[in-house]
Amino acid sequence: MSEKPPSLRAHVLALLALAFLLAATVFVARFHLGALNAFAGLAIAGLKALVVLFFFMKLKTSGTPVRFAACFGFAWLAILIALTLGDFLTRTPLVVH
Amino acid sequence: MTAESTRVAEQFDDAAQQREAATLGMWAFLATEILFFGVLFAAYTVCRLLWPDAFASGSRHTDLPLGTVETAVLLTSSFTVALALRDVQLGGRRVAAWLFVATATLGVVFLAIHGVEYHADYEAAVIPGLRYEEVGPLAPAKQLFFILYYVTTLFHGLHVTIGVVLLLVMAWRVRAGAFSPDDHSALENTALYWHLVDIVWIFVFPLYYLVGRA
Amino acid sequence: MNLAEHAPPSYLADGVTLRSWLFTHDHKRIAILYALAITFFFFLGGVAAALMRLELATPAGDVMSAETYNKTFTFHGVVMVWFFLIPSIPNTLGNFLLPLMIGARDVAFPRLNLFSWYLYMAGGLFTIACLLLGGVDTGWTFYTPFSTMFSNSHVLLTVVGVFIVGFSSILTGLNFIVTIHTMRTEGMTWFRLPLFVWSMYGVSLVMMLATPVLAMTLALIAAERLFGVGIFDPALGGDPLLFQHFFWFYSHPAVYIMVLPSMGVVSELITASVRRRIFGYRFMVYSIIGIAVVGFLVWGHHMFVAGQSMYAGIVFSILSFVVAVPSAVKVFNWTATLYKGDIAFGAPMIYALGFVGLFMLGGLTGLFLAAVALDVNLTDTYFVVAHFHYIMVGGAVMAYLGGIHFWWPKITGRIYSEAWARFAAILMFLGFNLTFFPQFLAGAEGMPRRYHAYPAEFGLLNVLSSAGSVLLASAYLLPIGYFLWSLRHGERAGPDPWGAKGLEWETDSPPPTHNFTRPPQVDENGPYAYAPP
Amino acid sequence: MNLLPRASTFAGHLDAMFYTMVGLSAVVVLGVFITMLVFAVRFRRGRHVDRSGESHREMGIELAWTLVPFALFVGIFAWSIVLWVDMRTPPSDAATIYVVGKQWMWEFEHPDGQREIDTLHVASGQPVRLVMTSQDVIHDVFVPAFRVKQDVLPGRYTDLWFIPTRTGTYDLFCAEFCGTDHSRMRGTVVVETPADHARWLATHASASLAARGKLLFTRFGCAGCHDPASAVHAPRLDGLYGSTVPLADGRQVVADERYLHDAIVLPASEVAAGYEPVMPSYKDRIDESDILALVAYLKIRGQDRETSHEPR
Repeated sequence: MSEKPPSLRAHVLALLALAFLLAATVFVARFHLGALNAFAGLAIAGLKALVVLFFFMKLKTSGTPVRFAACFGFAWLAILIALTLGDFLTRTPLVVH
Repeated sequence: MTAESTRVAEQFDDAAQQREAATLGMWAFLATEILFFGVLFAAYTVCRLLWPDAFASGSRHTDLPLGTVETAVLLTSSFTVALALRDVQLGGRRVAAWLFVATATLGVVFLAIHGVEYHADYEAAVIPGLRYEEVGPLAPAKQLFFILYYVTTLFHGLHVTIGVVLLLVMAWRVRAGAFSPDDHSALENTALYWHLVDIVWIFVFPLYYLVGRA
Repeated sequence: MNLAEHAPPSYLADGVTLRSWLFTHDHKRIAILYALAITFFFFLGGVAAALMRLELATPAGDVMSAETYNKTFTFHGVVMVWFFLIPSIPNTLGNFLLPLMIGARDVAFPRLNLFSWYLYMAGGLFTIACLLLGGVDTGWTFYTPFSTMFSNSHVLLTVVGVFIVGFSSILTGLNFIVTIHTMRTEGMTWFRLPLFVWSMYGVSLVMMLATPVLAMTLALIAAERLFGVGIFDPALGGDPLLFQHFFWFYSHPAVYIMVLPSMGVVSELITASVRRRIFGYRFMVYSIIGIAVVGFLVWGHHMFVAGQSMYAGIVFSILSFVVAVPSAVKVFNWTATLYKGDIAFGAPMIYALGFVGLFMLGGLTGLFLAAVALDVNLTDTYFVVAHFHYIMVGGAVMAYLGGIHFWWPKITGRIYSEAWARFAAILMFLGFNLTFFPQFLAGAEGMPRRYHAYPAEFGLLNVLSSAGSVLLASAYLLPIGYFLWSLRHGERAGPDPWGAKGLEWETDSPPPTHNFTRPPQVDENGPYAYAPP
Repeated sequence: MNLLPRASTFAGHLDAMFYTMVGLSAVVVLGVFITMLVFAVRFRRGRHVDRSGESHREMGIELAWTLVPFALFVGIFAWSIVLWVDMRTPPSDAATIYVVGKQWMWEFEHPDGQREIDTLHVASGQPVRLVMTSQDVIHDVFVPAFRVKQDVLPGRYTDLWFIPTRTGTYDLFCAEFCGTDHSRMRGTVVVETPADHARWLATHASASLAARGKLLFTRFGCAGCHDPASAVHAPRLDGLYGSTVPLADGRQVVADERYLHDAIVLPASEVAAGYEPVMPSYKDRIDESDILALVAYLKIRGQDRETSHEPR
């Protein structure tokens, strides 16, 4: 194997970080923050996903094609959601005179 | 690393090329998986914007303590499978096999807890198409929440089930000595798949369990 | 026979049993399997088209009932889109040529490749089963709530068939991407790849990133029909436009799945017939990638009058114009490639030039539909029907057939009858224009599509169109004859009958099972190193 | 489009743009075609011509034929957007005609209650706005002579508008595939002079839309609960239209057409604060055109216009 196995320490730290983020997201959800609730939930989920991607899935040490492949799924999902919302959010209610 | 220590399929020049292809292939497959689930997340986004209160109300039907435990279970299982892979890379076999079994067990625990949730949902009659007895102002729009909830969690559960089977097969093969530190693409790919299943759940959790909890 | 004992047998001679075909891992044999199945579906879809043109020859709905007509055009659409056009070039020519062109022994995952073919066949069986049980009448677009709540036909079966064939598409794309990334031979850098390989790369990206969205959307349709629940159903607070967004997120890029490979094929055909380096190689590459990526941002132009917001219409309109730029660049580059060339007009070149002309017309009329105000009047009319047939039949099918002619000696080791091939190509071009050009006029005058019976004022144009379809159909039947003839009586081809460049011409015709007897050499001159005469 | 009359104010503008683009396309097609032909003849195999030399100006040429088409496209885009925004912005003085599409027919309701099936009478020179909904699947109103088209969706209102300019009879097509008899879902639009149209309206005057709504209000038994004298605790409807309604779930909504429509069809979805969700759904008991009439009635209920003759 050309690549070095990751250290045990890194894995344990990653798990601790995930546990902390899980506690944080449940904690934050208990406060009335309006739209910030959804934002916080997604932001923390994003952080968790990044921890899994970079440490468990070893994106940290992967080559360029693999990193690209990892981004593509998320990027295309972003396109789908963004342009679909572009329609739904700009619909104007019908006014009858 | 010697070429003899790995089996190279005839279309490849060497083991490095074979490994590179396997890893890239898996990541490409994961990208398509993200888009499979992505449709459900996109539908969720639109419907939640159209019916914010119904979604908050629907979300309060889910079981937050159980959901939190499920998340913890899956996160831990990602950890154990990563450890298993590390052990194989260090030349281990027995511990690695047990770690794969442990990961699969966590997967089964996840499915079992989810089964408990589904049962409670059935008792509460909030399963559209099967037993749905919600009334009140938000009932029709809440149905959208539940449909998306079930399609997403069932599709995710299907992935967990496939993962558990894969993990058990891998545990067995590790024990039989089928892999070496130089040659374990199949294990790596199984682990990658399992991590992705985890990532999907990481997003499911705040979107379906944590709305309207304040 | 002495020689044959030393040289490895060709892939065709390497096993003759049915088993050796059905369990083969050889990309070339899998390509043949696809070619046979695809040809079958092409003629099946063609029969449906012929029935439609027969019905439309007169304004009254007198040949078949409205319901039968609806099922016929749905079947035509489903079969032609998913079982012919999308797999046509990638799964036959792509499978055959991709490893050869990059100097590999096979694709990265040969077993997965064979599995894709079985998935394709399974999807096809569902679709045929649906036809035998009575068909489906939703149109290939499956618009909700008609497809979920109102149609009484076999929507579920068709949806399952398309879902399965989608996986075939995804896995093929995955296989190609990994193959191009990891299996290139020594010295084959990215900018020495033939444009056909680049087009396969672009198309694979689209297949992988778009098809999952279709599959999941169809699964939701199935859930709506099975359980009577639904997020696309307005009666439940859902939105039918949500379905249309998801559907076109796949189905617009699907157009590029059909046309990108054609562009790749035509680039090879033209350079080989002109014996000249392609003009603006890098721009050709950038335009392939540009089309593949920007093609994902334009789907809303199918929904300008569907109830989408006015602003979404504006955004999708400008993006649709943007995606037309790389297509224009390609047409200009092909034209410029002819300059100072050594141009031979064999059948492949006639197909290629036919492609450029028809694709240009299809593309230019696409601009009419991208201009949102004009689209209001033109959409959902025969103008749209003509437009996409110019792209898909005039474009993709011409390129596919051109490619089959060009690589026929490589695939079979035989030369076909040049005179017959030229005749068929020209007949096809004429028949095509006679069939579809009148439809532009009918559409501009307001004839709606998917009409079983229509007002008498459109009668003349439809008669012309139906007459053209007879020519077109006979032109499609001709190649079957002379290709089959060539298998037995055709002259044997050497490794490079056209004097073309590219690694696939360095090995025998037909190539041995693992493609090359000695590793192919790539030099720094790139893929189209034609020496000046 | 010589067969197709230009019978609305949009038609001229759109045709100008259409033919401009036909012209531009012809220039491009001929340009490429002639260039190809010249090259094909000059450089055909076997002919002795100078074929030596590579172009060294590739970059400049490529950029030119990337940027010039792009600039042209932006121009066409801008032109079409101006027209598009106009087509999507109905003037406030347009007469509103309600349209209901159902498998496989069109229903039209004029402001004063005249109802028509598959035929629509409008006056030339007067802006008309169609407010449309569907009772089942997606349909589409398409009048080629006016160059207008808009999908008609279930569960939602969409609209389009036009000013007819030429009297005559024109085709109306359903342009979105809607099932078996899609191709028979056709109608006609009759454009009359304003005087003729007024006469037509007068001879076809039935009860006004609101008056019909009032009848339906009684026939469906709405008054049983919503009458102030009723024993059932139900919201008062006088002057409801346009007011802000606090809902049971804490939100506030404006009682617009959508709200009234949904309150009849899906009464449980937005219950007014302080009331029990006891109203049954009328979803399967009432069709869209009757809902339109009821909504029209609710809009004026409690206003002077309903009962007295006093000037407003």
